[in-house]
Amino acid sequence: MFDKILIANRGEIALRILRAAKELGIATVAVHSTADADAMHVRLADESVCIGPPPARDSYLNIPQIIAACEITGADAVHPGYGFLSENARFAEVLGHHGIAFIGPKAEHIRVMGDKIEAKRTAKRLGIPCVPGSEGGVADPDEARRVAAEIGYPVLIKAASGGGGRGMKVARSEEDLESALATARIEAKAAFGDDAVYIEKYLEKPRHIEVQVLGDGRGGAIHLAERDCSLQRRHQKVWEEGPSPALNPEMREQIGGVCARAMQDLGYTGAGTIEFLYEDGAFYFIEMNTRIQVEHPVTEMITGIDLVNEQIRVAAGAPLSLRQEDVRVEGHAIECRINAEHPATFRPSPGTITYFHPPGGLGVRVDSAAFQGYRIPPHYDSLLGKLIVHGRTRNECLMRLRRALDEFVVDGVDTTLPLFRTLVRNPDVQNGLYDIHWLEEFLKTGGLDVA
Amino acid sequence: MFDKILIANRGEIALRILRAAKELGIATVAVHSTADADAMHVRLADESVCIGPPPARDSYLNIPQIIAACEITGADAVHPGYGFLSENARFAEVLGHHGIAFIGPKAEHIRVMGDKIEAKRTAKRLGIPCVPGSEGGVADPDEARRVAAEIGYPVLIKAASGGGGRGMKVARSEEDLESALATARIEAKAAFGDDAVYIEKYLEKPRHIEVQVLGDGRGGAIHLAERDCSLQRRHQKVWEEGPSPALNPEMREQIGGVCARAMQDLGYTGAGTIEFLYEDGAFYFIEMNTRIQVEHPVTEMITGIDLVNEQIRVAAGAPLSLRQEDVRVEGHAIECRINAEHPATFRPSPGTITYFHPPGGLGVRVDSAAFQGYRIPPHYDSLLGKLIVHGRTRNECLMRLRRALDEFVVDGVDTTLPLFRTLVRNPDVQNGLYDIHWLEEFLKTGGLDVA
Amino acid sequence: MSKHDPFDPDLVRQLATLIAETDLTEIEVEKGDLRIRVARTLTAATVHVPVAAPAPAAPPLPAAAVPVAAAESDAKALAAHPGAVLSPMVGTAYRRPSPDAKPFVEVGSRVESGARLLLVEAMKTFNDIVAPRAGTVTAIFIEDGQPVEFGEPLLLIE
Amino acid sequence: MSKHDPFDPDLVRQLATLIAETDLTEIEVEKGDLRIRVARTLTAATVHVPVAAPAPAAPPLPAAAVPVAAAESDAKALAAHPGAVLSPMVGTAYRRPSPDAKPFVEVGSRVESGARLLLVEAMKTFNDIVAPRAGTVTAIFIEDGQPVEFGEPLLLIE
Repeated sequence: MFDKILIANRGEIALRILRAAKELGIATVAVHSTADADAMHVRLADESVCIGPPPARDSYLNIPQIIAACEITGADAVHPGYGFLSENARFAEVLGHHGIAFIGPKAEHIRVMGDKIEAKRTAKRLGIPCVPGSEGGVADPDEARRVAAEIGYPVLIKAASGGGGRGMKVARSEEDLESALATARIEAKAAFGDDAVYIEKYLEKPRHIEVQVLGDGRGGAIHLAERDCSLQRRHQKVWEEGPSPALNPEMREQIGGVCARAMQDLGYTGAGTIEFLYEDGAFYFIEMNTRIQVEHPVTEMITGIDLVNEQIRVAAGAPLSLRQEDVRVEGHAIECRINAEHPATFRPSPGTITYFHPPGGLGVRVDSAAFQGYRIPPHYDSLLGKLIVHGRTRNECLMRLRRALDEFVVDGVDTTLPLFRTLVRNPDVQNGLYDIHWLEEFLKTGGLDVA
Repeated sequence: MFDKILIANRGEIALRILRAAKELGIATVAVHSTADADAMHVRLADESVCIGPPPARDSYLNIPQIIAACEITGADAVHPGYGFLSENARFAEVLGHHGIAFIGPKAEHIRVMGDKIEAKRTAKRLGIPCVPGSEGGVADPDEARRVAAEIGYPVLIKAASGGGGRGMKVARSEEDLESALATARIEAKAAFGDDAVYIEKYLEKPRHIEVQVLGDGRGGAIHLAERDCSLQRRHQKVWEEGPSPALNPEMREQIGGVCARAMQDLGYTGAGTIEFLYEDGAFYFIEMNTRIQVEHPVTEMITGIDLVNEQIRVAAGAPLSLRQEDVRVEGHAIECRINAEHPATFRPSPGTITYFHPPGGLGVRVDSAAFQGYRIPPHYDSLLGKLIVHGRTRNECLMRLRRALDEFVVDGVDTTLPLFRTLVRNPDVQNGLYDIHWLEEFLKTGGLDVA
Repeated sequence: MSKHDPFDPDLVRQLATLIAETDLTEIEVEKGDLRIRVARTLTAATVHVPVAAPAPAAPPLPAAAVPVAAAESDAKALAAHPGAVLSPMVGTAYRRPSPDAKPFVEVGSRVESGARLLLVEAMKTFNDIVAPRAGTVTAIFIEDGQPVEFGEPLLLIE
Repeated sequence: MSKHDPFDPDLVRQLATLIAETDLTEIEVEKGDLRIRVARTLTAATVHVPVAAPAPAAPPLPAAAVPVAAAESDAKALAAHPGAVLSPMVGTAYRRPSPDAKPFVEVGSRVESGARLLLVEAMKTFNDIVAPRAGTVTAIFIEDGQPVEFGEPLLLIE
């Protein structure tokens, strides 16, 4: 096992990693920018090293400074958390050159999954279901019709050189197809100077469902069921839960099994998440995140497995502490990302927390690096903390979440707590009837009742 | 189900009950003395009623005022918590006369278990193991020898009229017996004017192990394994854990089964605890508490069962939410009672909490009604809150407890946190090698290393 | 850093004037790496006549609990008034001996010490609330048939 | 606090005068990495004259972390000294070019702007730390071969 772990991150995930290390009896080094000198994880770490000024590129993304911090403290492993250097294959390699363990997957797996095209190709090869479509460009209406008929309507016609939603047309039936194809070609030509288009299945109201995996790097890999992260705003997850209200145990076993076998074939190491869109009983691969995720506590609450502990163990060469048959999903968990933002306008609200009182009691977990007197620096993301609630049933979980949200007090800065107090009382949310567009629609139609 | 529950208690257990009620969608009424007007549960309750001045006899023990509070608020049930009126059979009866449900057992069961002699007689009848001894007084040395030989040495010779440890003599072997008997008789005569003595088994280094039970009041009853509460100071539990480090699954099943069957025979309603001394593989009944206990979260953490929720359900006439075969003990839990007391002298430390930062993260639960700015009144007990930690193994639990204790900050009053920081690092505690005398010995020999 | 003078004191004075003239309690100005923040605590202009009960450093309340607490702090202020008659028990207060009788007292009534002011009913028992001293009833805080808690101000005798 | 005043007490006095003269309860000034905040509680009649180190409302720390934090706040105070030369990087500081050479500077050395003061080694690379201005070395805070972090005070030139 490692003697000393350097935590190359900040905020709640730095504290999360520190806790896992302490519980394993491993010494900790916090690295931090000048803006984070008073941070909770810095205070609680055995050692701390200031690695640069507030901008992340000069501190949390500064590989030489982090390596130097390992050298002066004698850290033998680095946990990168999420964001920052967590999916930087070069960082993993540089650490390797210095004889320092990277608590994460092999650099090659980070690299493959970091490239969208390569990732999709790899997923397909590993038997992970992807969005069906034409393999390459579609030359003429006849070919388009054939492909569309094969994958089923509605279909999306996309500019091969495109991006950002331009040059995209939806055809809902064969009647629409020819004109949609023509329009897409013209727009693609105008926008990108290239009229090549391809066709793929169009998902109208998909959910975002992701499967948590753990691999031992030697061909052993398991899945830990799924999380449903459909409630998003501007592609940022807001509310995550597990198990998904949309899946039954058979579907869970099926997609989980596919993911676990894929990771076995890949020889994947540590924690990872395979993200899917889900519609009408089918899963479509989006991407794989080769790191711990913000919403990992949802999985921890329903399986009882400490994911960061497993990451550390596996990186140190130990086997996973459990086999697939030991994984049991019990009850239901929901995570709310409490941001220091205005609950209606989402304007970030850095500043000093003048009062902080987290909720407690049965089934309530708070992962937060905030405390009364903490000054939220304006340089980083606005995640103030995560409230994770577990119940024996989804209904108990919702009721418990409601009471926990009502107990949570944060003063001095705006927070998104009022948004969650509204969401937990919303019938669609209560019934689990939402897709990835639901929250945007809800916010657009003035559904948020904030005083 | 009830529409509105009045919480006839204060402090952390009042908040615990409030949380359970909220999670069931039941309205809450807090009653409080003038000293508790700013208490957390008063602030969070739907309604609150001030029922008297600070002395408990004029407020929390004032039955007419509590009934009147039910009347003016329309509460249809009362949860008594622990202490105060929780084991007052008359209170349960008076509530009944007013058509208000008492969330607890039948008055007759409270009464039986509240009388030490009656309780022991009932326990025996129900097949619960008791301390063996002479049924009545022992007339002469021959009879004493016969009884002692039957129950096994060492034996305790106790004045029939005695109490408080006077007139008690231990005989470790048959050689000691005659002189011990004579001395005990003389002391008993001198102290109580009555030289009648009886003999019972003497336990030298027992542990305190208690079994949690739940009954539906209609003959259904289950056990939820045990808690080990051997770490005590002046008969006050300080540290409780479950499962007991001294029992194996077979012993757990055996004593749990005995208790569950006893409660079935009794037709017991709601939550209860059957307390035992345990030595050399045998259990000896001490008493039964017919209420929720301070340390109930230990059981909740290892079984996933919400005991207060079950109490409320059963009192409303619903069946228990689970059967014996659904109860599964998972991992290990430890509770530390954090008191507002000096950690070495145990002098109570009422006053204002100037800073309060509870620990968070995986496996950590805090049940506390304290908050920054809260003024601990001098009128009541010094329990500031409970830190309950769960781990997959006892070792993981201990490591997690250590890190959680190091994160916990309470300023403005003395607390027993430093005592627990010492205990969690003590080899005897780590190895589970302690009995009911261990903590007193430890404190006496200056084991506490407090700065 | 122009070391002994990192800011212009006049700027602070100017902000102070601005804060006084506006309704603000806080102004923060940031320019380059200079940041100045000035704040002012709003004190209520008038002194509360019935001294507010000792509510030391009351922490912020969960949103849901705020209205209740606000009402409670009013009651506390009243309870501290030297002329307040407080309920000695929990129950239902009645201003008259029977539904069609006249009230015991009205605002302006002159009462002797020991005079009946109200009844508080609890558990089917009616309890007399009597005047602790002679004086004039200057305010009545409760409606007929209103539930009252221990220590709740019922009326004022001055 | 050590002999090296991290900031000019007159600055605090000046802020204290300003806060007294205006209606403000709080002034906070931040420039570069120096931040000073003065506050006044309206009820307190007296103004606290020398405010201690710029540690505004630092919350209490978990017992285990206290010593670390105390040391850090010393370092912070030093870092605010106008003559302090701070480490621009994480690494190991050396006072001499090779183990048997003389140190680049000693306390009392007179240095020109650009003169080599120290080396900081990180990832097998030695980086020169040079004098940002001419002056006299009045203190050296690091031992030969000591690990240093970003922004850590290395020595003073006055």
